[in-house]
Amino acid sequence: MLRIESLSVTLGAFSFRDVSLEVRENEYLVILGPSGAGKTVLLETIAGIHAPSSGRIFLRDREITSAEPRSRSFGMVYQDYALFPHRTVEENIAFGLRQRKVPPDEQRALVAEISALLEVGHLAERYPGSLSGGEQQRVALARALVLRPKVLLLDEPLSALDGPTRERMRTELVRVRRLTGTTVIQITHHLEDVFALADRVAIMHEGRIVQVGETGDVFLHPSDPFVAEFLGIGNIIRGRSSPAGRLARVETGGGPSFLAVSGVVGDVVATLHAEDVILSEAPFASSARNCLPGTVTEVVPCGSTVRVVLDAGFPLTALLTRESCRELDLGPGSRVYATFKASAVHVIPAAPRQDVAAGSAAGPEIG
Amino acid sequence: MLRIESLSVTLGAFSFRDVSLEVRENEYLVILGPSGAGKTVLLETIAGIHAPSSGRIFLRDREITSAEPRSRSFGMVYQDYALFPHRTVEENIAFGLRQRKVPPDEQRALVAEISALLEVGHLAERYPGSLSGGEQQRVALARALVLRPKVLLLDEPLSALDGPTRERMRTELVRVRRLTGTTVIQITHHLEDVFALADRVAIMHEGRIVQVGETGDVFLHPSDPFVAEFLGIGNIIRGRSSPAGRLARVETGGGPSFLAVSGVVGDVVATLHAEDVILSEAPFASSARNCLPGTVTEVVPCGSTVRVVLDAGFPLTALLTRESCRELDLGPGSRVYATFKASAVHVIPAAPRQDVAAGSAAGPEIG
Amino acid sequence: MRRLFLFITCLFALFIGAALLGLLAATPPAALVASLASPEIRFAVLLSLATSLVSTAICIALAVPIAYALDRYRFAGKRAATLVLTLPLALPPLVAGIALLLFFGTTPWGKALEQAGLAVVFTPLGIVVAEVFVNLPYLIRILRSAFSGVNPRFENVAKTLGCTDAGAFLQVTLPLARPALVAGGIITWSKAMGEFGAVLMLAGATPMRTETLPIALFLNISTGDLNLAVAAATILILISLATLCAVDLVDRGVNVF
Amino acid sequence: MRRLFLFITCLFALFIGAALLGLLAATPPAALVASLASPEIRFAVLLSLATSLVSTAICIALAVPIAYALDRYRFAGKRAATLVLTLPLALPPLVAGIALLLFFGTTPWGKALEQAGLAVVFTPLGIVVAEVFVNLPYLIRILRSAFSGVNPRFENVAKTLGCTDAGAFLQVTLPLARPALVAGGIITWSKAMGEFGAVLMLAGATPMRTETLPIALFLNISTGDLNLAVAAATILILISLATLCAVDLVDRGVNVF
Repeated sequence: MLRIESLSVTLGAFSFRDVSLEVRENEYLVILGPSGAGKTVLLETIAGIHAPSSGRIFLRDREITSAEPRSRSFGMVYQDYALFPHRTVEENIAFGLRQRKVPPDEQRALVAEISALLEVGHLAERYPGSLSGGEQQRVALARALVLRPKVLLLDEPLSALDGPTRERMRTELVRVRRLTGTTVIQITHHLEDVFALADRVAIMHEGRIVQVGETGDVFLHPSDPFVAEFLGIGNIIRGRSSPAGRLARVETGGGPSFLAVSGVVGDVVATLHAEDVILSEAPFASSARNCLPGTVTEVVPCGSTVRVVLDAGFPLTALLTRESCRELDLGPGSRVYATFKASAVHVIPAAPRQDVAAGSAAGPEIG
Repeated sequence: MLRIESLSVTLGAFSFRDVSLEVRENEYLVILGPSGAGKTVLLETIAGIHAPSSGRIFLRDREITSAEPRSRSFGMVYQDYALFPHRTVEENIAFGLRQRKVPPDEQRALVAEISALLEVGHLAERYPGSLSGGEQQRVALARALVLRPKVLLLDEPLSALDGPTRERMRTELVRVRRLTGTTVIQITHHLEDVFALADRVAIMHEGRIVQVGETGDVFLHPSDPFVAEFLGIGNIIRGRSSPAGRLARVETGGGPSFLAVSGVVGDVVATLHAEDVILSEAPFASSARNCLPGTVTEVVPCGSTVRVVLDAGFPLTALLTRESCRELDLGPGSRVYATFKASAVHVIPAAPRQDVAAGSAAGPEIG
Repeated sequence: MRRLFLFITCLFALFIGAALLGLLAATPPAALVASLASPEIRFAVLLSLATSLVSTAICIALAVPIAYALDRYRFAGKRAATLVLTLPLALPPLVAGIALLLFFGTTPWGKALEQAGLAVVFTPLGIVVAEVFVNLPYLIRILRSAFSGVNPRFENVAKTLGCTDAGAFLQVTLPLARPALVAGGIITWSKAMGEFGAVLMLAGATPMRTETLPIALFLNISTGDLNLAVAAATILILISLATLCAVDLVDRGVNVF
Repeated sequence: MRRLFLFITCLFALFIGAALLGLLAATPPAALVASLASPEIRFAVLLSLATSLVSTAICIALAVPIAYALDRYRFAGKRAATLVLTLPLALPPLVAGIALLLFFGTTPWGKALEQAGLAVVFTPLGIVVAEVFVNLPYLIRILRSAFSGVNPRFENVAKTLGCTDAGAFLQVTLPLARPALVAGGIITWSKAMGEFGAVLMLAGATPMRTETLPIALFLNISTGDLNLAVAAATILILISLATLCAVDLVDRGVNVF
């Protein structure tokens, strides 16, 4: 429904170049990238605040590259909410309706409806300065949604909130989105947002989109080491890959080797989710193709799970529940075996690709 | 070694009252609380920057309540590091030695030694403005540690860093602390810091210390609902408790009841870690005393784990691995059984206590 | 250190207070009241009020668009325009006055204006022109800093909600800059009431014609009529005090002087 | 909207430019050079330089502790002290001058100073006093805002590292406020060079005795010697331009006027 074709913008210190994206009707697209990667500028350019230096934007096949922001019918919610501080909550929500000269009766009805949906009706007479972060957030959403925008643009909507509020607002976003069915583009630097909200995810790095795809796909098959590291995949191992039957053998510098389901040969980066590594006191018979001995160097509890780092010739991280860790009685110096499936290892060529490649290196599931 | 007796300070909008704390020799004490809870002011008062309105501070039994900051020999590292921007890294680190009129030769030797320990030797000629967050952090630590402070005061040292750097610096803190053996007081609002670093933890809320204790104790036995919520314990259930043999039965409003190991009777708040709830398709025989049927209402993937919310008469959250969730084939509407041990339920009287109570409600381990 | 610094602070504050109170006590109260009621002082008050209000209105009308343009727009020559528009701040008002005198008195444009009935040199109109020239850059500076304090995201959001550029400016940025606008207007008026050097040069010091309050002070000191001079000075001090208090009430955050 | 706003901006910038260039072109270059070399202008330049440098040094010595006290300390009467120390900013210099004239000319303290050999009224010393009185509050404002921009945590850390209060101030805060100190010093000096109203009142306009550059401009306009007046004005314009450029170089963030 919204198509962006090789858009480039430079604005002071922020810039992005050659960004192409397609957003489908009713889709929730999350753009993930480190802070300061020009994500807000991208969103503002889509909204029509900045004129791109090149590239085009289409909305339902109508070109809107140089249309005025007010004629695009996009809703925008900033990270700092940008509620008008000199107007009450009700006036904030009705602002857009007043610009459109909607009759006062109808204004009231529409404001009441969206206020009920977002549970901000009781705040109508308050000023934004007196609201909590979560309340401001909901008012900003109401102000954008009351105009029934074709696309809702969310600029890191959760990152100004503290832990529990963030969790609540995330659930709220899911609910509101389900009820209104709006197409959403959200930018974020929080991985959790992607899992909880996104239909598809685009990873942005240094002003470029490096990978776009279904959320699960991107998580399982990152297209380059930056994506893998950014997605918090526990193990990123450099090595050389050579064919080994239907699989590939990855040799690490001087250390042991392991098998992967891959056709990539040469210098590679292998990624392996920490939770896909099983630890045991003795090797055990299983369908998993890799079993390496190692020595525990570090045990770091993280809430309900424990991160265990092994020296297996190279550093290997496993994620265990507190329970398992207690049962195995792990501590620095413990000798254990690390078991993982060849299909859990994802292999990327070591020179990062510059093109957009979504889930291209997917292999068949072999245990 | 450091004893704080009912310290109160008011400083503009920030204040705390009646704070008592004892820090032992070589201990790592983490003070955990929401942002803006007056934690930095507390640290600055300990350092001698602000005069308390009442209360006393003792260092190794010598009263230092009104001693000058420079005579306390405490090291301070701020969240924003506060490196002197007009001096090089080397001059920053040597600053304290110069004030003490240490001979230049000795200064150079001491700076070199601490720079090597913190791996900032190669930055000596650079200015702080050109350093990354992690580098600034290490330089600030070096500047404080080169004077061999009796106590190191850390003001949210990791919260200005991004994910991977934070992880690295946390490991670094553990290493440096092991090598120097300094007594440390750190304030933070990140739970992870507590697990990774703290010997003991103090929870601060609205200018008061609400609980102090060994980290594991506090996590398993929070003394009031605020602590429980802040510690991210997944289930906080309000109900009424009545004696049931050696255990207590907690009745939720109109809904089902469950057993807990507790002597507390009356209106209570029961806490239950989400990872202590086991889900299954059918009830199964086990030593766990509670088994409730429920309907799945929400399945939220969070990285390597999945948060499943049930309606079991009251909302009940369970934390599963992605693997288990896939095996059970859970989705909204699935009917499952939730099993948890009576000893996993921790019961707190519903009216939050105002006194400091560390691990007081601990019960014996009964399966 | 604290004691020494506070001692210096109090010392100088006391000196200022003593000098101003001494001025107020310089003439017997009865003579002061008589002087305040004299036709000359009454004329000076009315002329000062009229010219300062007109010049303040002109300053606001010009400073709002100029300050907004300098804060928000990027355009060729912005740096040069900023420098030129700042220059009168660094210029002694006396020099500004002589430049205006030569501009309106000797150039063809000045002569053309005079023939069109807009005589500036040695007329009350000259007072207005001198006040605008000297005070406009101050007001631009105040408003520019106020506009730069208004988050541009407010206008961005207003535009996505259906506003034109002008609509977003008038409905969001201008109302949010109102404290600075009010405080800046007060200060501009107060400075216009007290302007001396530029008015002296461009409008001259003709008794009962271009005699504003500061000119009345100057003329009467020159002729040795201390009572009338002190009367004019007293009014000006009271205006300064009232200005300070009013600005303090409107917004303490505005950096107006 | 953008076009209208930019049009107004350029129009007024051009007007300022035209007025100042017109002044520089008002006399034939040869006459200007001759006037610049005249004994009267040479005396005025030297007197202005000497008095402005002395008054700037005094302003810096007083403004540093006062600005620091007003920014960092809490003390009883702080609000009143701030108001009194801000008052001269809102006061026309002419009024400040007459207040000083009465203070040093008619009060017992002033008479005592005169008998001690420190005659202020109608002397070059009066020029220095008038300049300090008028300019000190400006410098206090600049330095206060500079000090408030220096993170107090720097001093806190310096103290835990072994500094006394004074040590932390001298080794950390003062060096970090240096751009504002330099820019503020330049601006104070420039304002002192151009001060007219207060100097006219306190030191008088005695040719070849208290004749600073602005006084020379005023005296020569009064006697109709346009060439000498334009010469003085030209020097003052060049000083203003140089000041602006110097401040721009030192630190663009300092809000000096």
